[in-house]
Amino acid sequence: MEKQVLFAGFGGQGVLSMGNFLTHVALNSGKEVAFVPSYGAEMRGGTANCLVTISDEEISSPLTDSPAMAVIMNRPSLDKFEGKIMSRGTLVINSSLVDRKPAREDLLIYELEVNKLLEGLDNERSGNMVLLGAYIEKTGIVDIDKALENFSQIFHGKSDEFIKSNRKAFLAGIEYARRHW
Amino acid sequence: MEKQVLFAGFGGQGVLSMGNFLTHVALNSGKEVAFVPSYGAEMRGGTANCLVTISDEEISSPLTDSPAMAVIMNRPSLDKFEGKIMSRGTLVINSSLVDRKPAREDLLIYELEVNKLLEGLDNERSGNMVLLGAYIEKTGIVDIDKALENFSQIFHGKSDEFIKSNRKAFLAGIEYARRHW
Amino acid sequence: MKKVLMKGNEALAQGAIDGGCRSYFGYPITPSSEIAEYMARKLPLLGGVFLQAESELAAINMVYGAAATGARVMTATSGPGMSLKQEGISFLAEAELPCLLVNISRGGPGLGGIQPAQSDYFQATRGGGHGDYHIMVLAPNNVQEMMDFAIEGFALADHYRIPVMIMAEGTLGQMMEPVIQRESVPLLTDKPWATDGCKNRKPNIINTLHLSPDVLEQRNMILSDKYQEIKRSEKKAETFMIEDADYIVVAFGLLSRVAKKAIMELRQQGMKMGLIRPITLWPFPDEVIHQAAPQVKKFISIEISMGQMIEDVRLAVNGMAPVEFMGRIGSVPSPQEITRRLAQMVEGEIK
Amino acid sequence: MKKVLMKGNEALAQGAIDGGCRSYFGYPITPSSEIAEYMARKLPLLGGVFLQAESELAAINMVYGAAATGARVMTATSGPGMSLKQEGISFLAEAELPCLLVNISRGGPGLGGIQPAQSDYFQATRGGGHGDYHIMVLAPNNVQEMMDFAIEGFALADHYRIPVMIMAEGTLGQMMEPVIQRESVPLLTDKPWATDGCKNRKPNIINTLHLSPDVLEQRNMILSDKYQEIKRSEKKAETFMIEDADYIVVAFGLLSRVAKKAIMELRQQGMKMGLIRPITLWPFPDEVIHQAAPQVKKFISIEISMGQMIEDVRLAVNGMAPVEFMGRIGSVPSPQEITRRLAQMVEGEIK
Amino acid sequence: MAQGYLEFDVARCKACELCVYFCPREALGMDKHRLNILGFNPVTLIKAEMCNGCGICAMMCPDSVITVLKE
Amino acid sequence: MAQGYLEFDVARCKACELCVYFCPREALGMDKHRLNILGFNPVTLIKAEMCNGCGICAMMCPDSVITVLKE
Amino acid sequence: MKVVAKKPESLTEAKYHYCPGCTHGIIHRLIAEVMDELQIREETIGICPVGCAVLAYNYFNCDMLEAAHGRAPAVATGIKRLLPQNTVFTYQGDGDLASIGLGEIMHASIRGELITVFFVNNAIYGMTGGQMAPTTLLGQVTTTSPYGRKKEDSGYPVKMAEILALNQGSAYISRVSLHNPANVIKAKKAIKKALETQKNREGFSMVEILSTCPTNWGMNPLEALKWLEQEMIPYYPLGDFVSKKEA
Amino acid sequence: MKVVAKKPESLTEAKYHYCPGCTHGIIHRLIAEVMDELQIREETIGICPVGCAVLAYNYFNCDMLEAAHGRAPAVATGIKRLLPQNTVFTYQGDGDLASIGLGEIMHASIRGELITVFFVNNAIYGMTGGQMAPTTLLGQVTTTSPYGRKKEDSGYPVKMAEILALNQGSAYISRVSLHNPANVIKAKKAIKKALETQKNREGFSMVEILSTCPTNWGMNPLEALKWLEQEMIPYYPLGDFVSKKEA
Ligand SMILES: Cc1ncc(C[n+]2csc(CCOP(=O)(O)OP(=O)(O)O)c2C)c(N)n1
Ligand SMILES: Cc1ncc(C[n+]2csc(CCOP(=O)(O)OP(=O)(O)O)c2C)c(N)n1
Ligand code: SF4
Ligand code: SF4
Ligand code: SF4
Ligand code: SF4
Ligand code: SF4
Ligand code: SF4
Ligand SMILES: [Mg+2]
Ligand SMILES: [Mg+2]
Repeated sequence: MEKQVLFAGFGGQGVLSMGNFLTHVALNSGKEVAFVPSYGAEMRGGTANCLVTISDEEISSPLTDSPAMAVIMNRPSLDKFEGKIMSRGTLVINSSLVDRKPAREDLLIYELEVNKLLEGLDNERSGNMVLLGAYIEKTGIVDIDKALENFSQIFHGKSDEFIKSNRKAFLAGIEYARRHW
Repeated sequence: MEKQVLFAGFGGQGVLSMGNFLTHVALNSGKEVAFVPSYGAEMRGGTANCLVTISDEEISSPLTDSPAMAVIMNRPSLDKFEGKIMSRGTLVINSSLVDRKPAREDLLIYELEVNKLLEGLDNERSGNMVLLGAYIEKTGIVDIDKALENFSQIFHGKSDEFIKSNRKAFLAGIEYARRHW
Repeated sequence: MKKVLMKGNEALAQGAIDGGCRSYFGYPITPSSEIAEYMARKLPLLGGVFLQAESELAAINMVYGAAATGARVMTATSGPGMSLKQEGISFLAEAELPCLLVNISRGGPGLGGIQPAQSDYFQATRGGGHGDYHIMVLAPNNVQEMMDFAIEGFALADHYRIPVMIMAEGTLGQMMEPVIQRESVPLLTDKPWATDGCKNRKPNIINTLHLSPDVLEQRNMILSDKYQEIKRSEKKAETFMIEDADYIVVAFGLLSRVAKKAIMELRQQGMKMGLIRPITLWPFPDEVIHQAAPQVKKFISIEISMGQMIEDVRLAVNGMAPVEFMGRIGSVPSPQEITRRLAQMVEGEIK
Repeated sequence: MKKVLMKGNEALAQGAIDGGCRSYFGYPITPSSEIAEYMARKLPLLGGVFLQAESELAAINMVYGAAATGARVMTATSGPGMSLKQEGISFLAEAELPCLLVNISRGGPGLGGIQPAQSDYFQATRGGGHGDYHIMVLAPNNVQEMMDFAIEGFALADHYRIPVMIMAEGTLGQMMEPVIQRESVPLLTDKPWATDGCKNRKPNIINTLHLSPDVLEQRNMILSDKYQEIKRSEKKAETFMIEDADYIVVAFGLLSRVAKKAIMELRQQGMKMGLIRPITLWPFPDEVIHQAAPQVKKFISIEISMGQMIEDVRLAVNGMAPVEFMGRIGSVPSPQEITRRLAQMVEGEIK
Repeated sequence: MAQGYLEFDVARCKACELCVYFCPREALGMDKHRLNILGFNPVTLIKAEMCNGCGICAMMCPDSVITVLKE
Repeated sequence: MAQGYLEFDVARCKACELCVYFCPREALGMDKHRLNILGFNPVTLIKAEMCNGCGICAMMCPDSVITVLKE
Repeated sequence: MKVVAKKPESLTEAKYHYCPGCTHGIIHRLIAEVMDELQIREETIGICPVGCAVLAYNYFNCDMLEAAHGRAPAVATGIKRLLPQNTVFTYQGDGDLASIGLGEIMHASIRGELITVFFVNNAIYGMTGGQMAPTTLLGQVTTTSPYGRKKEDSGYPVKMAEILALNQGSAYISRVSLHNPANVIKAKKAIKKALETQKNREGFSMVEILSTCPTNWGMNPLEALKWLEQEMIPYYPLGDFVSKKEA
Repeated sequence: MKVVAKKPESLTEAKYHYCPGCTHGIIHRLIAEVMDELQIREETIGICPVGCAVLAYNYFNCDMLEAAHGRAPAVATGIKRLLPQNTVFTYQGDGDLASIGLGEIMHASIRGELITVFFVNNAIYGMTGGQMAPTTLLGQVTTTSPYGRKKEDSGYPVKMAEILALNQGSAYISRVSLHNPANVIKAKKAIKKALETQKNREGFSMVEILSTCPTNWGMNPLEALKWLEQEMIPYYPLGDFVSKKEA
């Protein structure tokens, strides 16, 4: 089985970290993985996205036009990518920054008002981990316990503080998914 | 008819001027001409040579491996080019600076001790014109009167002094050829 | 050894270190800069030399000097920077100085864009600099190969005394995949020609000037003989389902993987497609193409350019089959797009 | 008009002036320096601009600026200098700025020698710089053409908004032949895209950066369409006795004249030889070769290089006949040598 | 004291807060309740009456967001 | 006064005459009767007894023609 | 009502792509204001560098060119020689001007080229993500000086104003800063003077403008201005280094 | 008998290709004499320029490289960084160093690269047949300044010693001449000091040597030395411009 997930949002929202995290967890779960970020440090601002491929076999193409899943962090990204998601795919949305409903009717759609949920947390900037936790929990693309196990290894070198607050956000996302999705 | 003449000697001996002069005269005589100098200002010293082609028709190749005639101003040039002259061709030598006899037996050979002849003249540096005068006079490759006519046009821009002394050397060469060759 | 996730650029840099490289001279440019940044972090810890040169021009000439001492040395850049290095590369090739050059390619011409491209193919394989010379060009298609080819690149460079280039699309430099690190090679190789001080021997001279036409011709002959030898020994390609293929796609680099996916898809749809993936772009693996040609209905060269490698494919096919082109500029086409276009091209054939 | 004797380099410079060029930016290098020197003498008298740039790199970028103002501008150099201009040429091509580039070629690679060569053929025709682009390349074979092609070069450059290169062997720049001067063309052409101050119009922008892949692709398409149009309209070759030829020599530049002499000689010996002389090296006149191919026993590409144009000949012939190579490096081969070698090649065929 | 009037080209604001910091009269602040098209909480006048139209905010604004008028 | 002795590597001489000009004792001159392999009339000692071995000629010679010895 | 400040006409409507608080934006505005005041917009040709300001052709409302990295002074020379009556300026970063383009800027100044150069010194390569520049301070950490710039490896930071002041072709050379309103005013004056120097055909003119890169310095915009004031200015003293008119 | 003067061991037997009276030859000998005296021949790596001295690899009896035009300082940097214990010098003309290679020499000096540069300033391009150099004097006629160098077109001649002296990485910068025996002796001292500066790891060192080009100046060798003395020295003052040890 091969799955491809797109993460997209503003630069600075931690979109690449989401993909990066997922890729690491998948690798540690014995999968073949590829992580393809959009890049362009030469261009400040704008949007960022990345594509994660997770497979049981060797990955031929790490690229795609139509990922099976998309995790969308802002409105421009929804506009850009909604049409590309594979039919009957999954679409996860941070509805705090997306002020419209998706138009596609063939998709499994999950929405979460990330900013609202963040208000209860001490780390304003961990919205990405909230949505990631919810997404993984819901789709089971990787084992959620495996993900939790991997936290400190993946964030190796970051402060305990940082890891703790991100973990908290991640857990909040899981919690949300369990309750609402 | 197409004739090709090679002039060769030390850099500074005025070898290129000889070819240049001949080319101009031929052009003014209604011929097709091409003048190909060795070049290499990037390399000081060493030898210089040029190849003049004079023809009644369009010149296809201005280059050759075996010119019909060669005018040789020093020993290294004789060593280098003697073997290349077309069989039954003409070889003209400044024997002041060539301390051996040519080995080829199939050539028409004319020798002139240029430095000796120069002693009688006021311009030490006009040895090239001496040999050129003699060569043209002997071979009739261009009309010698045409050559004399052309003097001031070709040396346009040079001092009268310069032209006069070169003309004198040229005449001395003619004179020598008439007497000795 | 354990698999670790690495960015292509970083894997390449680590591969170079494993290949005995302890000196790096370069100038930053997207999407290659992580190679310099990785070297800036690692080399000082290994007692090596990292120097950010003032320009690509300076960098390639520093490489010239460092390579002349016998050291394993590299530089990395992208399109515009590689153009600035052309004079230097011509010098390196003539002086037969081994080194590793990396082009993490972006779109051109001019400033162009920073998205992946393959449009520096001509520059790499035909020698963008002046005079008759070649460098070896390797095109990895995954992050593991980014690492492995760096190691191999140095071995080839030293063996043939030739600059070796790794050319990879920008995406390949930026993406992450798991890699297994190889064992490091020994650091020192014996280079009696190196200019490292003439103690106990005659002075060595490294020079590219040959004012005498004869000597210049001799030098060119020597180079040419070397190039012939490399052509005989070092052509490398990967093939995929070409044995019974009616249509053969030729594609290199990351794009070859995308093409492979498309071919797998089309095979499932019943079309007999195959893939030839040149691994060495110079020397170009023409024989495998030539041999396949008589049985093939059509070759399709897929490139992220307006069509450059297609000339090499045509030269290899030499009229035995039609050779068509599919190209994109500005980004790597998706498997879906390739599948669609290939299907069209083949159907056009059938009806 | 009267014929006057001129050096090839000077004829070219005078041709440029007659073609409306009043600005020159360049850096000296043998065997091209007389072009700069001629311009240094003449342009100030004509109210034009002569500037010796600090380097070839600066020169090509000055050309970029001057061309952007709408002026007819040129630069001349030789091998190593042309390598240094590759980034700039890629920029000029993308920005579609017309200008005249001259390569009075010498031997390479590296510093090489200063004797005539044709080994910058790939660099000129494939684009030594990065990205997909082409420039037009004209190869004169006598001093008159040095002059005429300079005039024509500017017309083509302006018409297609493309850099045009004249490539000539060093000897052609250094030798003298009689020339007839043509009438000068009018100085001014209308260039609404020029950046010369936005009085009474919207600002103009000259730019080569296209960060969006789509825009970059569009730009490349526009360029590509232009290149196709040039290919349709501007291929130029001279043929000599090819109608009944069993063997066709392909040669350009001064060398083509030498080859012609050899062919005349061989014809006298009864061998049916002909000559195709590409006048435009890009676009390469492939059709005339392609059309001749079915009747021909063998093509022979003669070059002062290790074999570069031969690829274009092969591509044109596309397998319909064998294509062989005869090359020299370091100097122009003599007619005698070519005659001898051709006779050998043909005899090898016959027995 | 003169009274200043401000116009904001809100869509250009990147919330760098330099105007806020350099305003000698502490008249400016960020609008935490709005997001502009760039995704930022843009500048706003929090104490309009304090503004004397000195123009310093506009001078320090990197994004030419602010037009300052004065009677 | 010390006596100098000179050796000339005549084949290297290019007849630039700098040695002649700078020799404080006018000991040197050009040999108009000889041509060396480069085609020049090379340097020669015209007044051997005048040479005091000061070495100035060698110092000014661009072509390292002259070896100077002294007792 | 009087307009105290507004976006000048010599800027287009396009929104900058610069990061929040990046002083490139202030510099753009100052140049445009001076173009307005001198009424030279329609005769001016500007040249963008390769660097964060690469897209400046979208912002200045006059004829603009985009040059290859470091070569803006050569491009400007080509233009100015052909159009001696027009105003020509380049806008260059420290990587562009002081690293890869050092040869071109030196020679333009040596020739006394009648152009004006706006040199944005932010002690780093902004566009490519924070590599060391020739003007990076000793000890400063960047992605290519991860252990801090060391003078043993990379030498001392380059003082371009001081170097260019030495060339006899230079008629006006000044260094200014933007860390507070008073200095912004001074910066504008210098920009004006530089363009006037060109108009008066006095010689080459350059204004070095100390500028921030909050993103790659890892600071917020205000911290960045403070760092500029406290760390950069002591090493890069402000003031006029050459001013022919005064002399 | 004592040997007062002879061709040094650090020169090979090869005959120079230089024109009669060209002072390139004197400079070669002085460098070689110093190499002999410091006993560094076997550890020295020299880099030739493109210029008349392009063939210097045939003359110096140590490891030699031939670099691309103007890039000798970059090549030297590559060598020195890899072989920090060896002595590395470049030998460059004014076209090579001050025109095309100005960027590279400036950066080598800025970095304080531990190399020694011998800069042969003969105010012209010798090898290519007499074109204008950045150091060509005002009014001087060359093939590319046929009406004499004008400051309006080409600016003032470049004073490299003064410019390089400004860089903090420079430890020893001197200008010397060869127009008479006394100055030849001083030139040799400067050459020695420069190489010692490198040995002592003090920083970048350069000796600018005023030199003649009789051929392209159109003078005989002696006239050329006089012209050097009378025309060049007034504009290019002799002396040490930086000398760290003294400071
Ligand atoms: C020839 C070339 N080399 C390198 C680059 C990559 N590059 C783009 S901008 C830049 C440096 C930017 O720094 P600076 O000039 O200081 O401008 P800033 O972004 O800091 O304003 C570099 C190295 C390029 N585009 N072209
Ligand atoms: C890239 C490049 N540009 C130009 C040249 C041609 N060239 C050779 S030497 C030279 C200048 C020589 O002048 P200088 O450096 O002053 O040395 P000199 O001969 O006067 O000692 C030039 C322009 C070249 N070989 N390579
Ligand atoms: S104009 Fe002056 S007082 Fe008014 S908001 Fe701006 S800075 Fe404050
Ligand atoms: S300075 Fe400008 S961009 Fe920054 S917050 Fe104020 S208005 Fe917005
Ligand atoms: S050693 Fe002195 S005295 Fe003797 S010849 Fe030489 S310069 Fe004259
Ligand atoms: S200085 Fe040297 S080369 Fe010149 S004449 Fe004297 S010995 Fe001969
Ligand atoms: S990267 Fe730095 S210089 Fe570039 S726009 Fe952002 S803050 Fe400004
Ligand atoms: S051309 Fe000038 S610099 Fe070159 S060798 Fe001759 S005299 Fe010396
Ligand atoms: Mg910067
Ligand atoms: Mg010189």
